[in-house]
Amino acid sequence: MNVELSRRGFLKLAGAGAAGTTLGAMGFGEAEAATVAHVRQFKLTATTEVRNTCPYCSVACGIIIYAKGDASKGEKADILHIEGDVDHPTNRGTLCPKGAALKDFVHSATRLKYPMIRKSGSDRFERVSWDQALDRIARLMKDDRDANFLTHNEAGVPVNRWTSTGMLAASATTNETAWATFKVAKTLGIVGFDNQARV
Amino acid sequence: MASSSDIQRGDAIHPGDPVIVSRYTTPKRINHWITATSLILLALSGLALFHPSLFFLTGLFGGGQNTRWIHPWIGVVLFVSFYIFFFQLWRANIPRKVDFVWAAHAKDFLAGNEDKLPELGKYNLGQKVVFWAMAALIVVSIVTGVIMWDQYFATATAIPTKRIAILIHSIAAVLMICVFIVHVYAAIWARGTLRAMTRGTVTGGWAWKHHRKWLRDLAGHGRIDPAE
Amino acid sequence: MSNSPITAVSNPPVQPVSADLGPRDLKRRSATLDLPPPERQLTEVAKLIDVSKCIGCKACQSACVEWNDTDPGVGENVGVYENPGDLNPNMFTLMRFSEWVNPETDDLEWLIRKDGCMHCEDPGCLKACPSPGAIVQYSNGIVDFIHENCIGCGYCIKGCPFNIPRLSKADHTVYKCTLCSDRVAVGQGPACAKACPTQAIVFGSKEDMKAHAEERIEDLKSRGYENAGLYDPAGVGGTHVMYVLHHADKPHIYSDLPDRPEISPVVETWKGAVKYVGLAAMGIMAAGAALHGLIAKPSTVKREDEEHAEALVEEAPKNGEGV
Amino acid sequence: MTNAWTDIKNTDLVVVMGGNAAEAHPCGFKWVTEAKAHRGAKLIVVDPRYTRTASVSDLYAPIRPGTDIAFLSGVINYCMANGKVQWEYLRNFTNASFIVKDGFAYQDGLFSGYNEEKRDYDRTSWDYVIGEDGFAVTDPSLQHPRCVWNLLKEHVSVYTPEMVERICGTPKEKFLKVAELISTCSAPGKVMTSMYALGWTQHSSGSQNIRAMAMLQLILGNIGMRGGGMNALRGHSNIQGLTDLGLMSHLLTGYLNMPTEKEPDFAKYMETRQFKPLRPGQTSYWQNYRKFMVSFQKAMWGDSATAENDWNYHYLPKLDVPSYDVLRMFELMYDGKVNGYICQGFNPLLAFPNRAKLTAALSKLKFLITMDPLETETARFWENHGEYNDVDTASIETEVIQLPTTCFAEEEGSLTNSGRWLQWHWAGGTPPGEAQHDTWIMAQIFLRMRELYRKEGGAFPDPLMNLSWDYADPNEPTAEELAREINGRALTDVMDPADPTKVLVPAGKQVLNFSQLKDDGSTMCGCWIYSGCFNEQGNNMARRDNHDPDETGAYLGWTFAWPVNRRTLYNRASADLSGKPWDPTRKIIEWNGEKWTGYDVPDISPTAKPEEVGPFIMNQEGVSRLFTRGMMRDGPFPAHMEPFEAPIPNVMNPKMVGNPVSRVFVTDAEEFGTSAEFPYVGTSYRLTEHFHYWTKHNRVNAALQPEFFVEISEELAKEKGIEKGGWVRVWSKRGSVKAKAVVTKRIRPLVCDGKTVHVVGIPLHWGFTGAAKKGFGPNSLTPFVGDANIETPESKAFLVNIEPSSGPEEASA
Repeated sequence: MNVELSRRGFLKLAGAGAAGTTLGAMGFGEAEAATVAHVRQFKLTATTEVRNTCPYCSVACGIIIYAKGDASKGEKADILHIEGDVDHPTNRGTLCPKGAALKDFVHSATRLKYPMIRKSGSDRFERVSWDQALDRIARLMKDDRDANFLTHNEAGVPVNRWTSTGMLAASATTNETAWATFKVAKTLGIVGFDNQARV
Repeated sequence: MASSSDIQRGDAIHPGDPVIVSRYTTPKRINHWITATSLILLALSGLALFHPSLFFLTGLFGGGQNTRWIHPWIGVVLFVSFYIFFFQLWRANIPRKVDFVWAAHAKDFLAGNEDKLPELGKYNLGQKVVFWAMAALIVVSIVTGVIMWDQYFATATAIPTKRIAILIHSIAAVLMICVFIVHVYAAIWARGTLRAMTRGTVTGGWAWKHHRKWLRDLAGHGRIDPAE
Repeated sequence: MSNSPITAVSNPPVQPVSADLGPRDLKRRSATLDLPPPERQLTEVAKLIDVSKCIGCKACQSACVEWNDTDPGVGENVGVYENPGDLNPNMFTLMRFSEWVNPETDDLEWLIRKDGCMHCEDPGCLKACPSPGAIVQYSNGIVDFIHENCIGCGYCIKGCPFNIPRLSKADHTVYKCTLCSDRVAVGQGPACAKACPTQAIVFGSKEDMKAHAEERIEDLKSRGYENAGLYDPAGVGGTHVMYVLHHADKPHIYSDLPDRPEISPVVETWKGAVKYVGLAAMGIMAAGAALHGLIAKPSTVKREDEEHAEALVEEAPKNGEGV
Repeated sequence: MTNAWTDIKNTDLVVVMGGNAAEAHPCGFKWVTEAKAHRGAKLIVVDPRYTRTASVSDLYAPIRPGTDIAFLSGVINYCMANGKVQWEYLRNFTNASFIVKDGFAYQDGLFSGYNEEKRDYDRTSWDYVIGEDGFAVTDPSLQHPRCVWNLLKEHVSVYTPEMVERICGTPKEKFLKVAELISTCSAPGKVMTSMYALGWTQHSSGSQNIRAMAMLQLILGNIGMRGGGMNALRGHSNIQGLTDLGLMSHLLTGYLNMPTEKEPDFAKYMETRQFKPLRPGQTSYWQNYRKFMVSFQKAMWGDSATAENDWNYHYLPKLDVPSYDVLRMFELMYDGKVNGYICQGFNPLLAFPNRAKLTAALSKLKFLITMDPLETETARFWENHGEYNDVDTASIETEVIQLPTTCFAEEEGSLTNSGRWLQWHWAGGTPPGEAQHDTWIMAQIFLRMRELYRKEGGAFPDPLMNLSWDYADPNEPTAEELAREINGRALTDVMDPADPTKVLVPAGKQVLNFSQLKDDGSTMCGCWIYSGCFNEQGNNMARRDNHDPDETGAYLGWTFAWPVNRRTLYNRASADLSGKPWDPTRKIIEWNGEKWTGYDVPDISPTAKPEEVGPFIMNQEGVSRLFTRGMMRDGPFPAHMEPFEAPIPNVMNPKMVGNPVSRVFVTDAEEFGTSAEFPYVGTSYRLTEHFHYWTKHNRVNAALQPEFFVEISEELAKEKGIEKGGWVRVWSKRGSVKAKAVVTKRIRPLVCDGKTVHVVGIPLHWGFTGAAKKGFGPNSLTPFVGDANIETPESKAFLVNIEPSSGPEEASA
């Protein structure tokens, strides 16, 4: 519109009367159709909000996961964005450089997707099914436990220790997972059992 | 003899009625028109980015992005073609005393009484000024143009340098366009001139009227084709 | 926190909301001669960066990348904490670190400044831009690039007094901080301010931000920084991104923050005088020529000129003779 | 943390020492900036490096790594010498007045009872004088020469500002500024908070570092106060939870501990744990130990645990050593005594000291099982990555099984933060590929092993066979089911002690909290301190009421805090002997004549009379301990000990190397370097752009801090001809790394005992997997020795050498 005006201005100025008619033919439509000012489409529209906690440090900032699809309804939920939860008393919506980039932790290229086994001496991991992996684990663990489980010490005191297999538990798992893990590990008699608190 | 520097390869007289004088060989002419075309395209694309009221000109080049990338490349073409041309013509364009005498009587020239003026070689002062002005402005433009050519040379110079470059570039461009207008107008005003760059020849009468000394030199040096 | 301004008073909306920032709110529009005035005056906004509260954690950079879906890429360590090494088309904001020994106390001060677009009231980028509507300024003060209109000439880079815009080799358009115009348009603050752990970055109306800055400056003075002050440079008509500096008397110690920023006089001349004088000169030239063509008769070659020429040729020695 | 993150806003002085809160816990650090902005609070940072925390501090003092005890003892000495003491608090709430046995002594850096061969103390002399009444003898006037107060005064008197400068390299005037500012918080109306982390724990004398500050805080009367306390800024999101739940070799849940061989039966086990009060009328809450223990056994083994079989006490493994901690396990592995290892969300190859030894140890395993959402260096320890992981793949026989797990965003449950808040979260995304929840995986391992034992029989299957696994879907217990177990429920009707005819909790109902637990088998509870998290009121961990009456920062309606939703531990100590708040503006609770009322759950029986019951109810004394009796292996008072690798000898006793009672394995003793060979002090740390070895997998964080580097002073760089951004090689007796050099003014040479000491800072975020550039970790260099009490490796102070070098070579694969 205002380009139209200013062109007339120009024509007066240059006095090249004839030009006017021909210019139209030269595809000026394009030059004039400047896109009107607009802001980026707000990307969280029509996403599902889920309240979660940052898994990194122990400040435990409140976060909100924005996903396409609702995991609570069993739908496939694709995480689109993660941002601090304004309602959280500790972080008040703020996040550190790690927390602010949580989405790319969830989607990182090196996320593991399938069970893998590296055979003795091999230089690669090979994909296996969960059943293969878990049966193998149960077998390896039982064999070692049966071979090395100590029921009584020299003094004949029942000690029920299994020292030849150890476990490190993850300090980023939930209390509930930790409790399940605790039950299994201590029941098996594993004493070499620690978590990051040791470091 | 100095004046012979006005005679260039291809200049020759062809007897007849009217006498025909070769002024520009075909290569020279092609060269001239490449230069002319690129200069026009540069003016249009440059002006488009020079003032908002002219931005519509980007339409000629298929939009702003295209105008932005194509302008500098045309500049390179102009630079090359003009300078080939330059090395062919520069001798004939060296100003001489007579040019200033001529310039002193510019009024008579414009009034059409050239008999009152000293006889001239292949070019008159006006043409020489156009020639040297273009030569200078094109160098300035290409240098400043490269400095502001961010697509390739963004990191080559500091921003303050680029700012000055743009300023100079735009001034140079304005001057170039003015010179261009003079050049074109003069060619139209002095009838019989255009054919020099179309057919490559002028009539003996034209040469006699505007560049008598050049004509005499050609004759004097026997630059005359054997008639019939 | 009661008396701290809080950038985010509520979590972002997920229900459809229309952007409350559009063409009708334009205060300035690049390469546009006759822009109608904005239909309404929005409250002027500002981002206040309190350098004395900043812990240089780069949460702002992280949040910026995530919100704007950019990919700054993995660089290398060149012996400093700045990463990426500089602003780039995928990194709109950057923490800059400088180790400064205070000559008065001989104590080391690690001055950390969040660099990025200042959203000048008088934007040099917009002034320099030749493409209509490629750079716009909304009546709330946000200076935004409309990439569809950007032609990639890089003039804005020369126009900017703070060396902020960066040209993308990928799509040949220029990028910089948008002040999260898309968030502001739905009533949210910028991603960096929302994330900032210590709320060294806060966002709100420019008025409130100035008031908050006063509180902060008072606190800093009470801690012995008698030159503490607000950076809202008048040279560019004030900015919509402001700093609280503990040493406001010497902004340059904060990784070369300009002491007295202004649009370069060179750019002003180029975009001012030259533009108009130039057009006039060319116009007059053309008009003059046309006029002369109309009134003065053209110079024509007459019959006698031809005869003179023939005569000359007759007398002249033939090829080869005249040596 | 004794207090909550949100409580820090109430402080007047923040001391960040042994930590770097702004970088490691930025959003928690927000509350420091709030205290500064709105209370005019001051921030002191004491650190070998001028950190990003220091960049916003009011006062920074440099210190040589590993000398914190000397510094803090110096501050204690300053406060005692200048009468900067909260006297009322000291007399009534600490054991300052307790009389100590005559045998106890300290000289030449050692306490009485040291046995050099055993590297241990005979701690019998480190105790109170017990009167005929069976209670500890005290002298409230603090005049008795053998009272704790006077012994402490004598003990710290050596730590003069000059001595502090000599040991720590902290310029005397800087130290005095710090001491002076800290001492102002002895006023009842002035409160200081201590924020620390691995900068204190990762030393062979780590526990004593923390003791020293805790003692200072008691002397200043800052424990239990709003804006005060000892605040351990824990690392991982649920490191607190896993410790609370006893996922450690020496623990059971809720700080009940593992039985040892010396405790063959339950009776013997209980003997040493049901502590009787040491002062009249005190609570000594551990008297309830039996209730918690029996309820725990019932949670583990349900009906099969009966009074007759000692609640299956014999199912529990009995320890023959203090603990099978990580270091011991890797030592055993290195000796070929370990065949299998399971790493659940853990990357030991980068996390523990002496990487060369770790690689050798892992190579001796028959099988290694890793469970992780991400690739880890540990899972690929056998893979050759040139200089980054130079191993002979073919010769490594270990079978590695790598299991993909879900991450936080794909699972539901609770995490316990530093402030002891148990916060519930929900799943927002679908797991990638075939990734599974850890709970599912653990269930599968258990069910498949139990099945094998059922079919084949084998070694002592009873605990497996009887493990209570009562879930709707045994293959995957839900978070809610497990949480309810942790909270505990009545197995049979629980009667009201006050009125035995009244049913307090009907059979099958969740208990309200641990006060309802019984030792007769009528209740079960997975973790007593968590009891109350999921009772009949529902899932209290999911509560989201963020109201905060009078803005105290308590947020009682937000999720659940252990114990019984208490937000500030020892909050009884925030009020004076009569029960009035020391500082009315900082009231947490107060005695209204018949009970305690206020903003928080009282850390004492609500009706316990103020003059009678002391605030520290977990202690037999009822008061806090300036003198810890025999509870710590390396002394009842903190005393300066050099790191095992130190640039100068211990000025107290030149012959003393490291912590005299730390456990040192023979092979590791040979691998300690000397300052002659390795003149510079190395220290490891985190950077704010990264979280351990996780975020290097994240393109964004990788962009923010892409490459491994070390930080050195301009002086050292000049001396060694090292250029900013150039490659350097840093090596210790145990290994070598290559890094880019960051040359900075933020690290300055220190002068200790007349010797110039240069510090080399080594961040820990790089490895050979992920999005960031390949790099090394400091653990290639760190010594394989731990704290004398808890075996946390000494990763914060060791000796290295440095030189300019070329970059590392990639794998020739």
